[in-house]
Amino acid sequence: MRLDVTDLKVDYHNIAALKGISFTVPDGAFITMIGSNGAGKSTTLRTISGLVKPSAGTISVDGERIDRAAADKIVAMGISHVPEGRRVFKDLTVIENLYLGAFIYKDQDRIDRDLDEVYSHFPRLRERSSQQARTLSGGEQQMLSIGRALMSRPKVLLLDEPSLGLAPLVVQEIGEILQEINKNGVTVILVEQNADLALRLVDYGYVLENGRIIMSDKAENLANNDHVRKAYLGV
Amino acid sequence: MAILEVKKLTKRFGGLIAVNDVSFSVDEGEIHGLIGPNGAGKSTTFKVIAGFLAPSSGDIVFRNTSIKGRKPFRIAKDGVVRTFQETTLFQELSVFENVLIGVHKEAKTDVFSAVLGLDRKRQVRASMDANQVIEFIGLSERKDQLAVELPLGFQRVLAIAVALASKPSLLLMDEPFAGMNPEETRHMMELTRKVRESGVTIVLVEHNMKAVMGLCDRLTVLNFGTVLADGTPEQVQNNPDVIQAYLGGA
Amino acid sequence: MNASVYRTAVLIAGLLIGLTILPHFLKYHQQDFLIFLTINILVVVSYRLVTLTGEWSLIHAVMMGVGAYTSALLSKNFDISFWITLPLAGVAAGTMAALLSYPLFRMTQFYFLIGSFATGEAIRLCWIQFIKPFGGTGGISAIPSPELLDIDFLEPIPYFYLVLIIVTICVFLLYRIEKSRIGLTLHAVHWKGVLAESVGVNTWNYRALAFIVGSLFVGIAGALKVHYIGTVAPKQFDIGFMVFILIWVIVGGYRTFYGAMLGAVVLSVLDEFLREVNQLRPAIYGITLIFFILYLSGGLERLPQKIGSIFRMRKQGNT
Amino acid sequence: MGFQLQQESRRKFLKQVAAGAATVSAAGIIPSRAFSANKTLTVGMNIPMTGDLAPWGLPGFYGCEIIANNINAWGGVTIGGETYDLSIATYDHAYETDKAVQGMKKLVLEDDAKMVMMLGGATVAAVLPWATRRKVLTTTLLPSDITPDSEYLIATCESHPLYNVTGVEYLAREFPDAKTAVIVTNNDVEYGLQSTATYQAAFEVAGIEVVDTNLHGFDVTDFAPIVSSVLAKNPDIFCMATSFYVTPIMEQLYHQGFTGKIISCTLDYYHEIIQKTSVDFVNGTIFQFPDFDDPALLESGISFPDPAGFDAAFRKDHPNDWSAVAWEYPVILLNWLENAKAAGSVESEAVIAHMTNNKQEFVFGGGDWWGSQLWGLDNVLIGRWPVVVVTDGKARIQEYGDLAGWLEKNKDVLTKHMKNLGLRTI
Amino acid sequence: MDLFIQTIVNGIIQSGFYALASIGLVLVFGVMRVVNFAHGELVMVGAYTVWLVHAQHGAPYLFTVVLAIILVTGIGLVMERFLFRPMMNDPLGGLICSIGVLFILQVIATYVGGEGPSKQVPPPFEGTMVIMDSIRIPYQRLFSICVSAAALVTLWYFLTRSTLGWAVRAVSMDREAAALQGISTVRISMVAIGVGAAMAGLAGALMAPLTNINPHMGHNVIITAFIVTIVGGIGSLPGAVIAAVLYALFHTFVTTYFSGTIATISGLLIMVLVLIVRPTGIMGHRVSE
Repeated sequence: MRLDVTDLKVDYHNIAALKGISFTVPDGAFITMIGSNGAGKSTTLRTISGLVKPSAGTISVDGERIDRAAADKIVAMGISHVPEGRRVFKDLTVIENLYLGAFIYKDQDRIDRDLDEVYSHFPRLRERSSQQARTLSGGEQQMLSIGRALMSRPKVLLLDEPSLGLAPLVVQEIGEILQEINKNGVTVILVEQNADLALRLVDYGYVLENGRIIMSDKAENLANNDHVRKAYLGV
Repeated sequence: MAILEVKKLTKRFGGLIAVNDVSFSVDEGEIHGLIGPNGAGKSTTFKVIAGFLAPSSGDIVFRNTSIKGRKPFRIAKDGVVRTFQETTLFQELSVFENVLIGVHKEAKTDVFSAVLGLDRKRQVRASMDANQVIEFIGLSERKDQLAVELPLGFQRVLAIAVALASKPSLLLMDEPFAGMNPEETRHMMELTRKVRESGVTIVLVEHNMKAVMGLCDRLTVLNFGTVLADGTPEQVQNNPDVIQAYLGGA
Repeated sequence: MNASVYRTAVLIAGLLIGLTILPHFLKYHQQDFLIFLTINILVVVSYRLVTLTGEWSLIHAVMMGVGAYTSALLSKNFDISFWITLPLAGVAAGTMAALLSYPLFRMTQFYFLIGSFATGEAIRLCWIQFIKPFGGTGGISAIPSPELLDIDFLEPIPYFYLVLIIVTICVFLLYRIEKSRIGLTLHAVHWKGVLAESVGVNTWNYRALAFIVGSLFVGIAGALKVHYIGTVAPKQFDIGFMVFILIWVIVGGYRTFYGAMLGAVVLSVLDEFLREVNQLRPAIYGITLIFFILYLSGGLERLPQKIGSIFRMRKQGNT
Repeated sequence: MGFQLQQESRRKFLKQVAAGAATVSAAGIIPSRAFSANKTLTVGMNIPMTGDLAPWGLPGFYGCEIIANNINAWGGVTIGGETYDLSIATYDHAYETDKAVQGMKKLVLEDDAKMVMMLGGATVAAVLPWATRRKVLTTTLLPSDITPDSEYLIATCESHPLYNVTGVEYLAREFPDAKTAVIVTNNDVEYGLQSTATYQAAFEVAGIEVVDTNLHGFDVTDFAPIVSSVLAKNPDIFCMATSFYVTPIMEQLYHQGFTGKIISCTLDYYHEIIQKTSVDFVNGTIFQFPDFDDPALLESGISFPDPAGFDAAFRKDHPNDWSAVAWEYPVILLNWLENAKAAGSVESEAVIAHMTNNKQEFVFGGGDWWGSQLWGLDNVLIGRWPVVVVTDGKARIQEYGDLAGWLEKNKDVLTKHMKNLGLRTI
Repeated sequence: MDLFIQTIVNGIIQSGFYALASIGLVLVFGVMRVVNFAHGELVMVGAYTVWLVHAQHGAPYLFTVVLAIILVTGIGLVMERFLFRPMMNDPLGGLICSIGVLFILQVIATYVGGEGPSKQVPPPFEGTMVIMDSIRIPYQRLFSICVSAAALVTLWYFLTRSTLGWAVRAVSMDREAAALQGISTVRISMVAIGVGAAMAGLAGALMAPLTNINPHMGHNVIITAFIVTIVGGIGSLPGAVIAAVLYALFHTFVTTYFSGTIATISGLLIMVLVLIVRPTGIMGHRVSE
């Protein structure tokens, strides 16, 4: 599934958060957006998934406009968003969270097969399937959040800062799983402040500053770019 | 001489230990950086110092007095004032009014004086103070604009002006460079130095390494809620632990 | 700047002169109506001070009752002159507010709304429960009217002038407070409490201050009302009246100082016209309220602006 | 004018009204003032017509309308040589004091009402200072509104709460084995507590011990706990002192198996109570307000014109609204008209003077001015008051009790209980 | 001792009403973050429906109970569509709108029933069950408590065992995250207000034969519902049910042994106390930091 974003502008309370960005993500790609706080990365994802309405510009999937659709309809189109801060449903159990990820589907057998697949990515979730989500550790909650998104069988997976506040080992583990998911044919868009992690995982990257894309290139090129090295890799 | 000492500070949220036994001190007149990866406990430490969170244990000593557990407004009165990560301003008020609110200590009044106008002298002086700060920070030309109408960079500047108006001796700056372009970043760095030169000690929590390395006299690096390293920017940059954990071995 | 101050002064002076001669053109029962309306203006303006910090309290009507009961009890049981009980009514309501501010301001927003409602209802039920001294549901009657020279304050016009003077003074004081440093700080507490806190504003103190001062003035309004009617009863200060205060402010608008006053005046006058269809009145109120919330959320004070913008849009459409 | 002569003209007038009631209800004539050359005599009603207390205002207005229509249909009323058409002006104060004040002034000064009828309580207290000074003849259904200064306030019909003693006297005489009682009532001052004090006094005089008094608020939705609580005292008599919640309380008594005597101030809408419980259960309940189709109202000494005809006329237009006030306001109106006719003037001073200086006939017979002993002024007209008992599912007058006699003997007991409850007495 | 047991029985009967009447307020607040001040009036409409259709026009009681549920649910859905949905981001606006609805419903009730006395509905189930010669439960009340309990158990089952129920809870925990799972928050809002209004309608219909029916009866209902909601924890359904039972018992006991007004005053004070000590209620978790 190809994602086209054209001249996207977003205003938050009169402040321009996105000042017109355009990019295309080809089917099956794994890309990242890096940039500092407030650069517009999260806003980009939130606009794609329909949580925020753009003031101008278009978003389309395989040529079909989605920028006016409601968030729940966009999920049904195959775009799933793992929000920043995990946002699992804390009073529900792990399995209830996962079932809610498949809310748009009715076929119980198929849902259970999907569940098995998610469990195969994250065996720890299976162990804790009947626990309340609030009892999970940060890393487990992140896994649950990703697993929940996978339950909707996304063709495009949007991830917002999955490494936030996690131990390096867990970050490593999640990174590997993301690559696995991408290999299964899911387009992945990863937003990260941890530029180093992001650039090691993906094929292609965009650098956002102040609501604009200031640079885009293959990941290894970006990692070697002077500006990126200074600004985001601290070297 | 240390103006601020953080002693064995620990902060728990439920079972999670966000800050674990953190100690460091800030000398009078320096710009002290507090850095670390996301979730390292910087913001929590910062909030505890400014009184927005109560510490689980440990102590915070400002000018040899413990300010632990005091309310934020009280700590601000003592002279420790913070800025906010997001642009937190009185959006629908003008630049001047924003700064005027900052001049709280001197302009504070009671109902009787307010009604009878007995505080007029004090209010005039407060306006003068506000104007002075606006001039110092370089916003004179935009004095009557509404805060919401300012470009992002100027909003950040204004946020610092509001804080300065309350005459702090220690300014805690929370990611003032986030989302700024190089031009704005350069301007903000100059401004930060200027603030320090006016006699205010600064603690800076920041991700922007260029700014941190360029500005700070000393750095404290946090990781997983503990102090990983402490020292000058050069020392920290060359510390293998820091490179390993924080910069991820890049 | 000076020209606008001058204009405002002329406007206010004109308004006051208009109000001074107005009762002479009114029917007898309308003069009473004018008295109650003037008192209600003090009620909404004092409520405005409370809402400046962003909290919508549901206890204001009961605070009015606290003032009313205080003045009634003091003047009736201890023969204290109205001129002393009037300020004491304010002091009593302010003191009650001070006592309640500790528990109430531990809550914010929705919790504060419900908490203030519950506290008010509890106070009101106490007036019903404790017949000595509050007189139960029947309340207290035969409250003496003010005495001054040989003026007959049982007649509406003299009492109206008395009310007009006191309310004008109170409204002026409230205006001074709002336009002072305190008002600025209250705005700050409302819009960005944390930021205000971070520059040394004790937000809790300011919320309490607004609540106490607002209650003080509404206590005076309560005393003014019951010394005219001669009776005070718990029903006068029930949630129904509180809802009306809220409606006046919402319909009038709460962004400017005069918005709430405008709402009280317009709706009260409308109310008098609707007496013919008494049963329907609440529904008309309800529909008005919903209409304003949905389509005119700025209240009446925004009406000219809205009409202007519609007009401009038409114009643009034509060209 | 001699008393005999006055009696004669009075009978004629009442007959006229009564005949009207019959004709109007039978032929459905709606009198029209358009054809009348008479002046208009306006009487005001400053009453609740909306809100919680509307049931105690609105039916009274309907009743007075019937009376006024009858009078007008028969050519109006002649007072002091002038013939008037009677007009009822109303103001709905919804039981709010500030509205009541406005209403009073509107009725008197703008509608030119010569007399204003009110329900009583806080709204009367609110209008009193002005009405007294303006010498507006005001009437109330609550004698307890009378104060030493309220010269122009009269209570000429309902003897609330005094009449309660007649029911207790009857009960004590007919059922001498009943020795203990409980009282349940609203805790409002105007109605509930007044009644409670009176019942307590009446029980004391009758030698019945009150073992529990339960005062409840207006916020009760479930009476099960209250009824359980008082029934735990095993009383012989269950007494209800106000009307607001009689139905749900009776229902609870029924369900909780109470088998003793029930006495109540009112038993409005008792047909509904029978529907919710049973005829057998409600039978024998003693209260104070007769149905107006009761044949006992036709006996001599009862001065209400054609009660059954009035009852029928009322129920024809307002089948569900009958309550005691439906006939009480008309009684007050008729009494005032008679006195105005006799005095030859509609002005308050003349009418009041005539009232207090001449023998008045109370609606159920008898007629004495009373009140100074308790409230400071003799502006309450008391007389005989009926004791009503539900018999075979129908309210039937058993006897007429003598209020004046009881009060003469026992007013100190009454005063004591009123003081105990914190009620105003002189 | 009999009085004690009878009081417990009375309290348990009452708790069913409290829970039914409160649960809608909790649901709607949880999912939509709006305080529906007209909630008591929804109960009132349920009671009026029974009075009008059953008592006045002789339709079977059970039919009118269903009718009341349908009618009140309809009113709830209309409120959601035309008031609460446009007011989504303005909790105060939603509250004020619901006050407007409150007035309108009261006036409609007044027109339907007239300004006369409180309406009464003869109990469809007559007689009283007597246990051990002293404990008495009228069959009408027994019926009501059984239906309330059944309704609450069904609701519980729905919320804890069905995907749609999880979705309702998910929306009340985190609206945005729920939308990201493909859950239509609009649809869930409709479900929540529909279920809440249905419960209110049912409560009204069950109460109708047991209480005075008048246009203002909603006032007491909303006070009770507030207390139950606050004490139970805003947005917490288990909390609301537990609080309803506790408060019903408390209120019944205080009414029995002291007085009804004292019971209400102390109920309000307990609520304020809970707000002070633990603003999120006994069972509630903080809605958002």
